[in-house]
Amino acid sequence: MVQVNDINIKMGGEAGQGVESSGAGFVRALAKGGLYIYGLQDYQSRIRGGHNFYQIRASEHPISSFSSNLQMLMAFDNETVTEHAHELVEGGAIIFDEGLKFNRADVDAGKVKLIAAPLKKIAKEVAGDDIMANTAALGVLAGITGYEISFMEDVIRRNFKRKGQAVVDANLAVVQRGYAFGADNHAADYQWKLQPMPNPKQRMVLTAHQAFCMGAVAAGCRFNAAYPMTPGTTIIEWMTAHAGKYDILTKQTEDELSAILMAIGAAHAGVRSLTNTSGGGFDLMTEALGLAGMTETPVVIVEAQRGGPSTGLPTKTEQPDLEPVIHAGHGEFPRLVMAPGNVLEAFHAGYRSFNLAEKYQMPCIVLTDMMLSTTQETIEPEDMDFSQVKVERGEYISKEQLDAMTEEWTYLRHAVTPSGVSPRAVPGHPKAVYITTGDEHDERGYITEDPPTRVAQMDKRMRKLEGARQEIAKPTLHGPEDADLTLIGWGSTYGAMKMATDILNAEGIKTNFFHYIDLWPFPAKETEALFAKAKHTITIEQNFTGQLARLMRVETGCVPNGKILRYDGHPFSQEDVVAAVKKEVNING
Amino acid sequence: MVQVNDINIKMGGEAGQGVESSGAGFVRALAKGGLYIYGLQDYQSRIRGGHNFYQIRASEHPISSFSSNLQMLMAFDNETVTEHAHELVEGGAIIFDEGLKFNRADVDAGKVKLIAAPLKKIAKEVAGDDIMANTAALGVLAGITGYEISFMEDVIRRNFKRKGQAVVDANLAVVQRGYAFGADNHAADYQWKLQPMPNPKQRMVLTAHQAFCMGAVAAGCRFNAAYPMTPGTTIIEWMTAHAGKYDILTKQTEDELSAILMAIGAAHAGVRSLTNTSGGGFDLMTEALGLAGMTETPVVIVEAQRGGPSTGLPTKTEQPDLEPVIHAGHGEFPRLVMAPGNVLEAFHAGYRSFNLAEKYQMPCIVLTDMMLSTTQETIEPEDMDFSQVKVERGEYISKEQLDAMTEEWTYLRHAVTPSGVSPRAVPGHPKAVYITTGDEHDERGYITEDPPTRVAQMDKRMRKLEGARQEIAKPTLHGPEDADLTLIGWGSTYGAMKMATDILNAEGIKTNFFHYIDLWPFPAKETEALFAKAKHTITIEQNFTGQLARLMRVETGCVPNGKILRYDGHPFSQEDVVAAVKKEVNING
Amino acid sequence: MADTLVRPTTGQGIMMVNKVDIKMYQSPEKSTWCPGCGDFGILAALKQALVGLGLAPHDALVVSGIGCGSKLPHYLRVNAFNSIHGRALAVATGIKLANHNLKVIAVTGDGDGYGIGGNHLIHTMRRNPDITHVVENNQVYGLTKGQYSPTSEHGYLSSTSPDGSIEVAINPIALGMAMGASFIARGFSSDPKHLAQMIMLAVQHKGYSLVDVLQPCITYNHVNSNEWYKERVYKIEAENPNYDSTDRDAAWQKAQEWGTRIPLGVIYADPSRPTYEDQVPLLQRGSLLELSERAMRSDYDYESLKAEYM
Amino acid sequence: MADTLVRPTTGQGIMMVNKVDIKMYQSPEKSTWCPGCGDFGILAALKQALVGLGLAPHDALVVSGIGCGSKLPHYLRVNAFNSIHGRALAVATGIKLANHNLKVIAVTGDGDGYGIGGNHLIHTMRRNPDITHVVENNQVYGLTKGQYSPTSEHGYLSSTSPDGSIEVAINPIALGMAMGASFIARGFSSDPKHLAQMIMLAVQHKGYSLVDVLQPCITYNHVNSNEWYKERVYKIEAENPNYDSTDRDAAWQKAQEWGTRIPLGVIYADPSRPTYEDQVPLLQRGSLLELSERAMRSDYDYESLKAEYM
Ligand SMILES: Cc1ncc(C[n+]2csc(CCOP(=O)(O)OP(=O)(O)O)c2C)c(N)n1
Ligand SMILES: Cc1ncc(C[n+]2csc(CCOP(=O)(O)OP(=O)(O)O)c2C)c(N)n1
Ligand code: SF4
Ligand code: SF4
Ligand SMILES: [Mg+2]
Ligand SMILES: [Mg+2]
Repeated sequence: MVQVNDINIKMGGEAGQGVESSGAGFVRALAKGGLYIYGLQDYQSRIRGGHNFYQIRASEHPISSFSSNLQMLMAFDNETVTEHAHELVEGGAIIFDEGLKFNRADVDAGKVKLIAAPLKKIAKEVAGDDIMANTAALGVLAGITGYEISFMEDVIRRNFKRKGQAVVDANLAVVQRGYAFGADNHAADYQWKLQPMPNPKQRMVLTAHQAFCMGAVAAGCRFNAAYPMTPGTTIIEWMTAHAGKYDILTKQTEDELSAILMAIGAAHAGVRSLTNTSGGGFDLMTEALGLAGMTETPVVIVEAQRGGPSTGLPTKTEQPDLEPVIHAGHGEFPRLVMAPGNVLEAFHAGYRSFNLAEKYQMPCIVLTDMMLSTTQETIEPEDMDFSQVKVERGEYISKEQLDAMTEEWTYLRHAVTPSGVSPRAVPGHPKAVYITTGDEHDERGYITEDPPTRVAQMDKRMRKLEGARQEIAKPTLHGPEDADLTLIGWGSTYGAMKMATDILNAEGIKTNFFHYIDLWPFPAKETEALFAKAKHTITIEQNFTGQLARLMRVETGCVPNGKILRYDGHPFSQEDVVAAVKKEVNING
Repeated sequence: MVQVNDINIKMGGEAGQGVESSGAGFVRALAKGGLYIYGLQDYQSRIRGGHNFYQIRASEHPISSFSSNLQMLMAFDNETVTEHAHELVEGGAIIFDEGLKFNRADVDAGKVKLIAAPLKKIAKEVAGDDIMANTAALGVLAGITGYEISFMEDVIRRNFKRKGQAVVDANLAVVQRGYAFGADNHAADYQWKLQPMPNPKQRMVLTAHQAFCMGAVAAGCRFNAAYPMTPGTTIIEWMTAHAGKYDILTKQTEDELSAILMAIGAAHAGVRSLTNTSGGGFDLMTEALGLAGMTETPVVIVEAQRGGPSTGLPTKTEQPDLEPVIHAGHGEFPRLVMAPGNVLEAFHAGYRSFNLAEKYQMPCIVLTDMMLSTTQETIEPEDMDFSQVKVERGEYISKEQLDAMTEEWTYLRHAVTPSGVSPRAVPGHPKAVYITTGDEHDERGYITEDPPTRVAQMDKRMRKLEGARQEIAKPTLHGPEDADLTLIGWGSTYGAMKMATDILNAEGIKTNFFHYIDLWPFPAKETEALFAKAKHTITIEQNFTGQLARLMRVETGCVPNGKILRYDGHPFSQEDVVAAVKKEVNING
Repeated sequence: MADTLVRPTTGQGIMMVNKVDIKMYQSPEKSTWCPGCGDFGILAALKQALVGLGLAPHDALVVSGIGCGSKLPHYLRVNAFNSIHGRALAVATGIKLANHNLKVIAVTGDGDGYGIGGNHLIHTMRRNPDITHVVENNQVYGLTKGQYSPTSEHGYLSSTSPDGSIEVAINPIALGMAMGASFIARGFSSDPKHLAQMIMLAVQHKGYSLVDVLQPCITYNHVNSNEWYKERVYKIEAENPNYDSTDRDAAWQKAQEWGTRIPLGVIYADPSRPTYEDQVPLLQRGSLLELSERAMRSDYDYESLKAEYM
Repeated sequence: MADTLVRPTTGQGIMMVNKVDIKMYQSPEKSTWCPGCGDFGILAALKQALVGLGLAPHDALVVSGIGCGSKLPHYLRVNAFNSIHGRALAVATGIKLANHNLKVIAVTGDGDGYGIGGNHLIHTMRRNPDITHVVENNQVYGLTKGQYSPTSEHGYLSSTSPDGSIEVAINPIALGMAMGASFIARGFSSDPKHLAQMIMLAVQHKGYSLVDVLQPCITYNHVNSNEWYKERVYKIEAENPNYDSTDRDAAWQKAQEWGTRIPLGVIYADPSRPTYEDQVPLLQRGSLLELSERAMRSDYDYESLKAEYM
């Protein structure tokens, strides 16, 4: 009962032991072979030590979630065994260095194979240095699963190239020895196999943050100011790494206040501008968010959520900032909030956020989280279609239009219009010399306290939301229209909920899944339409208070029949969702 | 048809012309005579010039709102006439210096009396300096309304005492001449009269901010850190003025971040601590608010609202920060939000906020606004009963209890308890050496990422809200239980809504008024009970989005039949409420 | 002022230098300042300086915070962004990075710039973007009605310091020296001609330039009045024509002077330090605005990005 | 270290001085730092200093921010408040004002203390509360994985400065001089004995005391390594026994030294400057905590307040 190309592998160890690079290397080798990959990372808020893991799922079919059931555990330390051995299914195996002394009681030896491999020994013998034990381990893994070694070799050549041929060769030798060890001694009695697809299609494996950045630069974003904060930092790091190629200016600032204010300044001057942060840093941006709202400055803020409140769980995933970002900032001003749920949605959010922010001249907050910052997914390259990315600037007055203007003094930056959007010119042109301010102002931008003017400006600003509401991404529905059970979620739970929906349907529980991408202005009509049809609704969120459910209620009155909430810092696997749903509706699976 | 002791007087002029001191002086004279007073102030965000006014209402009966209908306008400048002459009722009068040249077309001369008084001339003749023209004006006012001059004289003696007898005497002479002018020339044909009550009862006239401070010091608040921001500044100014007498330490900080963090530090060390600000400053406190939530530090934050967003309308009133303060701060943590609506509620909030914050070890936000910062109301001194103020510290471990402890090392700052409240000791005692942190922590306060510990701490913190929910101030109902119309409001609209309710009932429209004081945790049960009985509900708020209505909906599903919203920076008068309600329910009054 | 100081800038301007005159800077708005406020002198000096530099209103962009002084940009016609309290320098930096053709001038109060805005101040100083920072230093919080400010002197009486402030006042000149500000000058609002010269020098200086301006607040600061300043100020240049503003040690000594004698003039200038923008290779090819506009016309190759993930 | 440095404090402590030994400071927690991190030396020195000063764990209170270094208070048993990134000094000031019997020590990283926390830093310096501020200055953002920090040198390579940082590094010593810090010292984590002495002197100093500590980050900062520091540091005292740390000019000169030679020791000290607390008459009568507890027993006359409004 050999099973081909359907496996979950977890690699665990201390920070600094190379878990991440090993995982990434194996992922690449599998992707090269045309397999679909899902790569989950977990690490602690420390630089060395502690417990980290990288979990790889590989399949011939598209996958969007990890599984709670492991077929293979690669243990670089004891803790990995203690923590994760119980996740192995019957017949699963643990690969570990023969020198590792873990508590055998942690393992159900009847159920699980123990593969003590001479990893350090191979590395030492072949390359004279046990630092390459990880390479040996990857070799063993390939050997046991029968995955063609040439794919591993290619990855090694690529990854170690800049370290010189000697390093490449040493690693190649080590991986081969590992492979031989695995293939010779353990392949026969291990039932999960990996093999490249014929004429393997080359697909992209990347994180949602990476995809977001690609959408953003394609939309013309050229300024990114930020203060480092996990898990938001991967944005500015990407932008910085690509600054040379795409003429991007990135600026690490003294704090988050400065980060958003520089972005506002640059946006005011006409450059599409981005800042990124996490909850704590976003808190510090709150006052400036209102300034962007009041001055009608388009600016995009990526708020990558993590476990809160306060410093909370800095490297763990959670979705606790939906209501906070919708209501952040005193006073009332319009904003956009979107929460892409996977790599492709993030790519689209990358350009959509800039287009909507500029068309409606308001800040756009993109809510992501730890999962979207670090989890790798496979997409079809053709789905990331740059030719479809359009730059939409709305009521933007170009230099040419300004040149053509005959009158001076007529430009009204905050003109009251039916749509609420006022034609926008950037400073620097003699025909559009103007002031704007966070104080209430008249159409010209001068401070006023005049009640009718105030009301007109307030109405105008808030009116923009109605236009925006027409343009936001509508929630998507996955699964049969006439389901008995409707799961409702937002953001990064997308993948697990989608696969759980498929599992439930496969088990005969007719289920569909309603997924929100854009959350503010809230798609009320679509929500009402869903509730008009849905039989039993369950919201699933990674927070304590059920913030999406609250938002649905306040915006539409719709109340789900059940809520599943998780706030321990860990993501839902597809099985977690299935189990929680069954428990919620009293189905014993 | 003389009307005694029922008058609305507006004094208007430029900033720096003494509008405020004149108004305050007259208020005091009337209060000394046993009259009830309501004093409304309005000023612009500038130090000199512009247009300011002070509106005084006086009555023999308790009053809690100003009226849109004036009987007297005292104009220190033209703009006062232009802006406010139309507010005068038939038979009303304008007092102005004979030298003032305003546009006569602004005044309906058939309806309104013009009293050109030689104010500067009197001041010059009597005191050799026209700076005392305001004193002359008050004299004229007293003369025309027939109010006993001795009350004005007492006020002058008291107010000018520290400037020396010569100044007192000069002002007395001026006020007398003004009085004579008014009494001799204009008293006869002016129908509104003021007269002291027999054996006048001495009542207090004060603002809600002042009353709040009194409650706070009585509760033991001894630390107040703040950064100046209108209209919150009056809090720290009061505390500073009373620091000597009550051993209070106040600290003006470098910014609002520092203000709340110093307050958190001081509270952690065991001192009841307060900070005050307005919306923009509150935004800057957001991150620290979460720190208070996570470390379970009791701290009280007065957020005095003003017109938003951003710098907005710095000196105008609004209620736009209810949802922002309820959701401020990333992540999920418990907090209290209360919004006293008048002087007495503010007094109670003064000590209740500290008691609840300390019992439940969470931050408490007190939402006030421009109105509550500056408007003066009359209260019965016996209603401000300091003997009833109890200090409730909840699970606070005293030094004596710590001394009595036998074991060291056992103190668990964040112990998981059924109520969620963990006994709290302040640092400095050998039996309770502990750490706390904004990172997720275990019961001892050490950082943890362990999922069950995380969940236990999260549950424990959030559980505290259930206890708090039992103790918050419940909404009050004014008017008949079985009304046809129910008005619903919160905070400083209290006075106008209450008086409007009485007017509507007097007009035969059976109305009652449901007023929220504490808003978070939300009094859901009471709201549901109200809606179970109410026939037609209308929420009235000073904001754009109807935030109370939103809050009611998300917390209970109850939706009002109508909403009245105002966001031009100006408060509702009782007549404004009446008119808006009639319009809303299509009654033509 | 010396003619050599005055040279027309390039910028995006299409106006000719000889067309710039002070009337172009006339705002339609009336000022809300107290009559006699020192801010009037600063406004006059700023206009004078802009005209003196041959800049048209669209060549410059004035960013301010919140406070009496920060209302200044409403009272001259110029590109302006009246931001929030304490944050002008951060906004100004963003604008400068986005379009370094604009002459960016930040105008803040002392509370604004030295108090709540302190973190942006110190980090902007060490970054050295080509921004001129004019601080209306009235040693008090004006707009919020007279509380002591970070430059109020020890003992200053106010509603929040009724027994006298017990903080040591900030010395912005010394702070600038310590943080590597590349140009530091002091002016006085009652000498707008000298002040205009300081602002011109500051704008011409390439890098962060601080112009600390002594500004009487006639309503609230009854200590540091016009007379108080007049009795104390002197011009460095006049007293010592050989004063070398590039000499760090001399400048540090000069920075300590306060109290009986207060120096006016350029206290420190390091013309050799490169600006932040000069060190960004990208910006040598044009303004970010131009690059961004090019990007919006989409003549970059994005498709090749995909290969990174395959 | 000299015996005169060591004197027991009063505080609320009930322990006898001779009972204080280093074991009392043993935390039940294991450190999460990288093996070899300079923070270990700082932790050791701090414990040593506290013991040397005869302080029991409940006499002191350590406030930290967020970062690798800010985890320090978890690794010794002491009263501690591990606050948020950049804000330790504000929390510390609140604690000190509330209970000045506690020896309050703030421990922050360089990003924490000099970067995001810059505004609290400069204003705390000029206020001079009796707080000791130990900065774990590894010239890098450690916990967020190696971005350049405000003390990273010009040209420093990191994920956010792949072409080298183009900012001028903060000079915390000079900044302290300019802002009126009353005690400024520098230590080195690889010389914990000297560092302990610096911390003891800092804690004994009445007023804000800065101890900038050179701290190798062995994981991310490969420029300013242990060796790099070792090659450069020297002890002021050893080189010049007559160095007068009360001489402002000498200190300013010393503050400029960096690069080839880096001075360790007390660079500046002004023992004459009163602390903030000393200038609050109220606090001369006891701690605010005591007054507040008295207030909660309510033996103040509040009724008389009413008369103010009648
Ligand atoms: C975040 C924030 N805090 C506080 C305020 C209130 N505020 C407005 S102006 C000002 C200070 C004004 O002093 P300064 O900056 O010296 O300017 P000046 O009015 O003296 O010119 C303050 C505290 C604000 N607008 N925003
Ligand atoms: C408001 C906020 N912004 C950003 C972060 C993320 N963050 C955590 S530690 C740190 C910097 C660490 O550098 P440093 O202060 O020098 O300490 P080190 O780790 O080097 O000891 C940052 C940016 C945060 N926790 N809070
Ligand atoms: S209060 Fe002072 S600073 Fe403000 S406008 Fe008046 S004089 Fe000028
Ligand atoms: S990353 Fe650097 S500072 Fe942080 S623990 Fe490791 S060595 Fe120390
Ligand atoms: Mg000022
Ligand atoms: Mg560091």
